[in-house]
Amino acid sequence: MTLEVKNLQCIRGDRELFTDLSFQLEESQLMMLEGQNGSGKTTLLRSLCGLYLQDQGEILWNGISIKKQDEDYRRELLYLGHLNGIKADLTVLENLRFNATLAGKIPSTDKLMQALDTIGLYAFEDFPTSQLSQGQKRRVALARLLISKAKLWILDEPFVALDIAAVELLQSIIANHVDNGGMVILTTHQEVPLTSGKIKRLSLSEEQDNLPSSAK
Amino acid sequence: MMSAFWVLLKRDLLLALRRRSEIFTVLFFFLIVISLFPLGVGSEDATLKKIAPGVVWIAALLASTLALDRLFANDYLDGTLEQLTLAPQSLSVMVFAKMIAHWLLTGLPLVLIAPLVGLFYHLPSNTIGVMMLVLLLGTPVLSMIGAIAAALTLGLRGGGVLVSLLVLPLYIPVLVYGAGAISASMVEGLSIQPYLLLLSAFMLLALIFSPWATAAALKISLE
Amino acid sequence: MNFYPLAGKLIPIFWLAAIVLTAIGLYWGFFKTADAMDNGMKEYYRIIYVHVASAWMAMWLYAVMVAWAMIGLIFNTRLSFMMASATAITGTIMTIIALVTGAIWGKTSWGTWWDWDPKLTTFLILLFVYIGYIALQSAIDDTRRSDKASALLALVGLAIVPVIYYAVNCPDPNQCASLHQESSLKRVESNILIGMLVTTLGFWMYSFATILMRARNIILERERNTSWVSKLNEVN
Amino acid sequence: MSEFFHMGGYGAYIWSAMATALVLMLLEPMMLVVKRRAVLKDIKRIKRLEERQNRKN
Repeated sequence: MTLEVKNLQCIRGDRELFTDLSFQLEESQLMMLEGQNGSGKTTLLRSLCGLYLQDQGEILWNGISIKKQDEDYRRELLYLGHLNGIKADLTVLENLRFNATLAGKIPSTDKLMQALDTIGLYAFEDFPTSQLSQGQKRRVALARLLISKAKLWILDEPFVALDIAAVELLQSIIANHVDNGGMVILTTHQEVPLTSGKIKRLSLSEEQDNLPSSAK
Repeated sequence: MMSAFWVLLKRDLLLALRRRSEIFTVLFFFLIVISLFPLGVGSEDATLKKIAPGVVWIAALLASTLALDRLFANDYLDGTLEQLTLAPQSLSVMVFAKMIAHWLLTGLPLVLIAPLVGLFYHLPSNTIGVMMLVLLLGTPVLSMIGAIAAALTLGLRGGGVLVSLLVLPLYIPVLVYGAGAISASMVEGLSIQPYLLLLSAFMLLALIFSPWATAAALKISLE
Repeated sequence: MNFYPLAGKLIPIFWLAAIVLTAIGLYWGFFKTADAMDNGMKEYYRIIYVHVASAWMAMWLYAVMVAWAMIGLIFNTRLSFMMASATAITGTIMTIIALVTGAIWGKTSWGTWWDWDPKLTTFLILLFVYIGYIALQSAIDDTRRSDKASALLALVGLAIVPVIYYAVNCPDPNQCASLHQESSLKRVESNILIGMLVTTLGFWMYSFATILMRARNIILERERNTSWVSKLNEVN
Repeated sequence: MSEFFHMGGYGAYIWSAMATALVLMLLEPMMLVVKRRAVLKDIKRIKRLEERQNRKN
């Protein structure tokens, strides 16, 4: 399985975020996306998910444009953005079960409880999410990674709001996914040590030409 | 695909159950508007009978517009909407589930409270029946047209007022025939069947086009 | 951007055509239709030239706007969205003219400024729809989103406005089957019709001119940071 | 001539209808010209800024 990006260009307002961007990602590869604030990291991730329509270029999954694959592509995809995507009025378990069902799997309660245990929310399953701390809420969102069958993980700043233990846990979850032939794209300043597989780096540093003339 | 539909419908109903007050605000808004008119227009029997059809529908339009705010706004703010659009399911189907949940929570209560309105406005019992029937046919159309506007104005400053501006003119056909049917039911010898047929036709059209248009609007708004 | 200089060349031509055609149409209408009064028309029929021309334009421009919006949504071309939003404001102004002249017509012929007759009511609602479009567009800061969102709204409006027209025309479906409104055009004398058609043509030209002017403004505003704009003669 | 403007007693109506149309249809292009001038002015400002930046480099 491959994700291939060809000559991608995204324009936000009258600003060209990036242009002529090409790369390829294979199984067991992890890509770190670097760049300052406003360099278009989030926009790139969102266009890889199909949430943002690029101005030019193509995004191919197994050689076919993701626009044509639609639901088939989204089945292979897991996206974790800045927002946790959990409902404050639901309990931890309800949130996790809902998210898993949406992804197309109806998981057993055992499996969900096990995931919560791994992510460090043991015995929290009946807590309303609104009563959790920021870090715990993030863990609820991250628990999706453990029950997901998706091949391609797209993670936008996944380490934000996590304590040291959780950072290490997430690092091992990501490394494990890459071990098992998964693909990961993430933006972070945190290094992810891998036991196998390959790390790629893509830098979206702005060149002078890309700056809008008013900002020069 | 159906499992996503049911699970989302169940989730939205469960969420509303945990915040019951929100269901009642819409219902009480409807009742307050209804009871303001006799105070402003006068409470003679003939006047009440004359204005009742229009008043019921205008109150229903306003209440349904008021409720639109919540249809997608919460999901948008906590990121679950983003996850919905990324789920490997048809977004139109999921949007449809949300519309049904929304109608069950904000439209159906209006239908059920209609007999009380009939008492307030001295309406004969067969008219009350007609009123419930046309509300049952018309309020889903309101929810479905409104959903498009709610999706288009997602996350905008002053979204609530803007939604009313966009959506109220589009509600006119439902208002005309919904109120017309109630009026006709109070006149001897007039058939209400054509009204019901037209309202059913609107519902059918809304069923076909609205989930699709709302899904498209959501994708635009989330870009 | 070949469109910008081309539009610049076309604008004066459209202005000239607009002035000439409108002048001819109104001249014809005012001076060559005296026989209309022999057939029972009163003097106030002369309002009809501007009224009908603006009313036709109000409807046609909505169709033009929807067409641009649709092209934009299908092919994702930015120029079509700009044309759609440029059309909206001219359409709104035409709707306002149609409403005001309609009200004046109403005062002369029915003795009241406003009558809830189907045509006037439809135009009032058309005005609301135009205003909704413009309001939505100006409420969204991101141009991409505002382009697409307002285009979708225009499409939804296209689907619902005919239904509204039907509802306003026939609020009582029990009687509609028998009520056949004959087209008002058929009753109009050919002489007056010529005046109306020529004036409408003049209004078309006016609309082209203002739409192109507005489209040029929108282009300049959105592309002000690009190099082709800074090379334009206008800024040197 | 005054007969023409009088129009059988309907002159006021007819001319006010014409005037409404005329005023609106003059106002619209005038606003467009004003807007165009403002945009052009802003473009010139951006350009000036750019040229100064280039001279510095």
